[in-house]
Amino acid sequence: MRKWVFRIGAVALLVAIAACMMVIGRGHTIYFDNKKLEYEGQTCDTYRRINVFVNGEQVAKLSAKDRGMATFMGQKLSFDIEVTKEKGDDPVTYSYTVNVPYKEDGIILNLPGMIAGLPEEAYTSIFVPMVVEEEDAEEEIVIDEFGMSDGAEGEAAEP
Amino acid sequence: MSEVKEMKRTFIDEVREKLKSFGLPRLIITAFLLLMFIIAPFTGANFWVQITNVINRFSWNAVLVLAMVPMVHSGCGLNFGLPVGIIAGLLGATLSIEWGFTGPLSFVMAIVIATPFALLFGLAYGWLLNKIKGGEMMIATYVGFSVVSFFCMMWLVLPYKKPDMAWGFEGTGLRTTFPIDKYYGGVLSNFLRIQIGRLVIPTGALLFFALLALMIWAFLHTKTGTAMTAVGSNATFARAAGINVDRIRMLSVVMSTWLAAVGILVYEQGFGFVQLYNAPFNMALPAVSAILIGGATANKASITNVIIGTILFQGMVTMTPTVMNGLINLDISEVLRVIVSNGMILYALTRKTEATR
Amino acid sequence: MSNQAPLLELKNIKKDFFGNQVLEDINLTLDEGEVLGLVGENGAGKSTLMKILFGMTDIRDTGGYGGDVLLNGQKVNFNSPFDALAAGIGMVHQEFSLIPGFTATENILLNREPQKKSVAAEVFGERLNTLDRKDMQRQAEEAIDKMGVRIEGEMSINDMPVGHKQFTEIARELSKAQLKLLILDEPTAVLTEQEAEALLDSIRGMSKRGIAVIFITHRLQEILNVCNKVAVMRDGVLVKDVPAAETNITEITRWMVGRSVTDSAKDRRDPPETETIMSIQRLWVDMPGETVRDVTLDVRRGEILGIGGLAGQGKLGIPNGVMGLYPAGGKVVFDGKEIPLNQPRACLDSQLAFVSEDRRGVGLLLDESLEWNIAFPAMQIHDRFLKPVLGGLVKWRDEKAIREVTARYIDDLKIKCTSSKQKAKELSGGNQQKVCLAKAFALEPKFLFVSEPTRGIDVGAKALVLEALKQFNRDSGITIVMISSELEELRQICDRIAIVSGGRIAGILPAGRSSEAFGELMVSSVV
Amino acid sequence: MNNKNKTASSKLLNFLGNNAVPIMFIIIIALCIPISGFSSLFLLNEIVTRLSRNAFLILSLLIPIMAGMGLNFGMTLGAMAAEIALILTSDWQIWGIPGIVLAMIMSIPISIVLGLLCGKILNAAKGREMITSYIISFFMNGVYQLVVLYMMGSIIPIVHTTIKLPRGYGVRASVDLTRIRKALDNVLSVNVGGVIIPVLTLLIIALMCLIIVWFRRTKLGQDMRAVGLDMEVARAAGIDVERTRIISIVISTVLAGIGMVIYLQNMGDMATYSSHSQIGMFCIAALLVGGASVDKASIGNVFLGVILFHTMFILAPKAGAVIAGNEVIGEYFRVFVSYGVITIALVMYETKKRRAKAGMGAQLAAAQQEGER
Repeated sequence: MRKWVFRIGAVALLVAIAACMMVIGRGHTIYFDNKKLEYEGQTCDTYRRINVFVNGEQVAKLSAKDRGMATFMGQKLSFDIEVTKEKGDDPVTYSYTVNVPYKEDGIILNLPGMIAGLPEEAYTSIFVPMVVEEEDAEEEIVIDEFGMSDGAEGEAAEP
Repeated sequence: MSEVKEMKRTFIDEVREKLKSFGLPRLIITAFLLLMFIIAPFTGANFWVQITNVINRFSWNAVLVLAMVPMVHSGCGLNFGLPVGIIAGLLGATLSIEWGFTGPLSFVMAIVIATPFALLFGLAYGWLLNKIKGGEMMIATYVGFSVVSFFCMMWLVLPYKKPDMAWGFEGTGLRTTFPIDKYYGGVLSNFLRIQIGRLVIPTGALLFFALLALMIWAFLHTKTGTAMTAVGSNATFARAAGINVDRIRMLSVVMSTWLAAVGILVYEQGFGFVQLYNAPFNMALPAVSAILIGGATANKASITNVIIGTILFQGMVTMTPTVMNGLINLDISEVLRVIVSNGMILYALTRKTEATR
Repeated sequence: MSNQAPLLELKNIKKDFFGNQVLEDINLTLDEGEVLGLVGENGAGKSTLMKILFGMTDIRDTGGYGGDVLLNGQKVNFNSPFDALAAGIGMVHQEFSLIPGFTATENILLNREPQKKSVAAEVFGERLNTLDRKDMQRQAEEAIDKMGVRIEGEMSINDMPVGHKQFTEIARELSKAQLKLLILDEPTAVLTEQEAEALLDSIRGMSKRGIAVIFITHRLQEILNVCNKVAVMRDGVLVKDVPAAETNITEITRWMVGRSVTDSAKDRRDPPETETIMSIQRLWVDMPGETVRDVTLDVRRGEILGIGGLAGQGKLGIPNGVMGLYPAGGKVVFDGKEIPLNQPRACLDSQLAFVSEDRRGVGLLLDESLEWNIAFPAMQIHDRFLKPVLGGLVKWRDEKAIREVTARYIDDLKIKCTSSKQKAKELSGGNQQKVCLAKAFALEPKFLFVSEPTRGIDVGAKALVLEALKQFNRDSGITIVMISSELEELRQICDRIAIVSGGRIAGILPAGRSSEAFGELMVSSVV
Repeated sequence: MNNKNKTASSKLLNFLGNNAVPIMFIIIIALCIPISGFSSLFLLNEIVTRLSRNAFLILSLLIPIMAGMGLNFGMTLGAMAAEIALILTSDWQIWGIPGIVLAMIMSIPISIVLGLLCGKILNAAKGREMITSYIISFFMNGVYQLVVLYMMGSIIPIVHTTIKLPRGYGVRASVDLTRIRKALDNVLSVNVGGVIIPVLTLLIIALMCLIIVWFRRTKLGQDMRAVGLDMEVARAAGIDVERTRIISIVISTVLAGIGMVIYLQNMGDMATYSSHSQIGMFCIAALLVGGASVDKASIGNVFLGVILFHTMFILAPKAGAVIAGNEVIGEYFRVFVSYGVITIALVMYETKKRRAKAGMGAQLAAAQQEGER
């Protein structure tokens, strides 16, 4: 009886760890756009240069119409941007925190829109990977009959 | 009254016994193959083409499966070391071509040249197996692998010159695969070939197999052949009857090795290519599972087992892709083959009666 | 109260194996601390009785037993040895039941190791508790002390002399707190004299502690030295149960071998006084469990020589050694020529034949037909049943000749089978034995070794086999050496009987001599 | 005096005989190092990497050897479990350490199921465990392909096209693991004079070694040793032999699964259909090179084996290139050596078994002769 309590406890612990890992380890990609955004008649123009920092580390350096990206784990990302409006201007620094839905792999943030203080739905969009029509060369899966191809054929067998 | 009952029971028992000895897996495979044949026409596959395919594959592989028989008979177990003989065959093939033989003569010469190698390898291999009685199968597997990988190096190093086989530029080393149309490709299959509509029968290759099978059958009926069966059945009995057990085992290994050497040549003439380097790795397990599917056990095998097993195994290999593809547009035949053939070997290994030996 | 009830009481114990009565109405009592010496020839039923007592599963599998076993006045019925162990019965078997790479301590406490709790055990179960090595050592020490013979607790079994292995097993039984009765099955067989002496001391010690001991041995002197009472078994019957102080070796021997039926052989002839056909000189044979140490023996042409003796004394080693089945040394001269040892073929070529005691292991091709079994040796040795094909290049099996010869032997020996194609494994023991004989007869030998021809076969087949041997000898003048542990059987058909004891010939007597004379030889130098 | 010398030299011979394989390897390596021309720093780095990559996997082989079941070729089953777990975690986009931990946890139930199956089959094939486990690995490879190539994407949801085949089901031949690449190795890693040491991974391996040492002292460990040395005696003593053997295989499979995750996070890339098929062979070869035999293996064998075997593995192609002017020869050579080592170890094990039997007889005979005089 006691043993079973411990056993179930151990399994529950493992499941809990696994669940926890699924939450904190979920990776996302964030794309930063320095692009013109029109929203309900409001136009947010591009900036000459935007530098994006995550944890003090520069992850993107965007000129006008550029797109940069950063990857991170978890559902929340805080980042700083350093904005230069026109050449010669002093850079202005903003800090933001965004929440990324668990099920999305990546989102796009329109930085000009963000700086302009537009509502969230205005500057975020879901990143949809372009469906690259793969050349018809269907990937050849070679199941060698008895799995005995060996090291000499390639790095696959490198232990 | 009770006697009648008894009789009845023994009859039912007998039927059950028969079914049991045939083995559930074998039953399933046979049923599966029959089903394939029935379904095949509905999937648009031509029946006669299918039959031709099966016969063809049979004619390529049967000799390799036959090579299992002598060693099983002498109690050396399933010959997982088949690649040892195959290497001897490949040496025969390459040397025959290198020395300029062509056409049917190159096939004969390949066998002639392969023979001393097969004897030599067989003797060494047999000597080793006699040292490690009881652990044959595992060691045979790895001896096979070692020999194949050793010859991977040799194919590169040996001074082959013939441009048909060797790499052109560097001038060293043989190619992994090369066609043998100019040499002995199809020599047996095309000999006395019969064509009726879409059914093609490679008579020569079948005759050649029949000849070898007859030789083995005849050998098993001689004094030495009888001794070999006895050694496999009960080595202690044979020893007590004055048989030199080690020598008989050695003989069986040499025979198996030679048959494997010839078997690979037959396979190549049908296939039309010589495959070197890693190819021999893949030859042992299909042959082993084929003979097991045919009803052999780890220490009993007959020519019938060889024929039935090869037909069932090769039938499965050739039929499933066409039928599966035609039926559900999904080709899982490759995977199926891996599962079935290895499953068959597992079944044989785990049967109690065989586990005792 | 249990004070009155004896520790162990056997009441009317009966046991048969498929109608073959091996134990009849055994009644025996044993008190606390009493030492019982149990003696009897092989096959007298000692081991069956002990198996019943120890709850061995093969007893239950063969139909159980009749009668009652009472422990402290309570009727018990053990389903397995584990039940018997729990009830306080310990047994030390003849074969060692020790883990080879373990130390004495580990073996003494095998599967009863004291443990320390560990956290992992809470999740994965008790088996992840760690062993308490200190406590193990202590308990093992205790058991060794109880035994009174010093053995090294930390010594690996592999490095031990045989005797110490035996003591390790005894210590294992003694380490069980509940032990009340210890069965020792021929424990001194592997011991040196000093070791055996030490063991007897330790038995006395156990007895003082109140542990009852059943002591099975062939060394009668030991029994007289250490036992309170002696029980003698013969042919499944307890013939005598007397205090040890009131008897002596000669008497015990007589009880052991004496037959109620007097002389069974009616047509006994005088031993033929012919010349020697085989002379065995200084033979040693390394056959496990049947070691032959130094045998010198002359066999006369045309006689039937019996070789008897207790199990493990080496009688089986003699034919197996001569025929080259086990490593042997010495010299064997047959018909004036020396036969090289360790070469079965050479013996067969000199027209010797051997019917092995190990029917299933050596004697038969179980998976082959009767035809093969009978014809095979003759085919291989004398090229019989073969047809030359292609001008003698190939020796083809002559199936017809084989079938004929098989049919003849099936008739001659009355082998019960469905056809000559039936597989040997499907026959009964007696018929298998007949096939083995047929195989030897088909060799047309000049000289035949027959080893334990009647072991494990029923009475009818037994008579038939013996008769066939006798006839074979009388009709064709073949010399036969028959090895058997059943003295009565030897006396029935042999001219002379040699008794092996301690790997040596203890003596050769005409078969007509009294059983007692043979019995004395049997136990003369038992190892 | 003379006698003493004799025993000393026979001892030396014995030592050489028992350690023939490691000694042979040391010689090969000693010859190859100067030929290859690799710097010692490079070599050291490579060895440390491979040690951290492989040691855990090889440790998984120890327990079945202890239980007398020989070399567990069925460890590939654990590797397959790990690969299935990693395919799923990659598809779910769980990155870094959490991804590794999750893959390890997910591999455990799969490994347990496969291990139970393997153990059950091996119990039906006592005395021929090795060839059976070897065939099981092929058999399960077929089942693995069935799952990964046909069921993933159709029955088991796979979302990302980077993993799924264009045809809509099945997994690509190679799965990119850059997101967990060296995630474990890089934690706490230190650079000692140019050699990068993945401290956390090595700590995990060390922990595993401690667990194995501890395990040997448990009741279960003792039972396994007993079962391994003599099954019948163990059974007679009341040990549940079958269960004990199954447990040993399950533990081995689970450890192999975890080891495979460690291995693949270091590689950063997974060959879906071939990563596992070779892993068993290389791990076993490495263990044997370290001086282990079919019935005896220690933790020391694991480390010595990894170092020797992988040093040879690094050196062989380069040495081949220098000696024979062809790098491929070196690659073939190392494959040949792997197979050869296993062959030699198996042969030595079998002959030792037979010699033990024959030796006993000879000894007895000699003693008898002595007695006769």
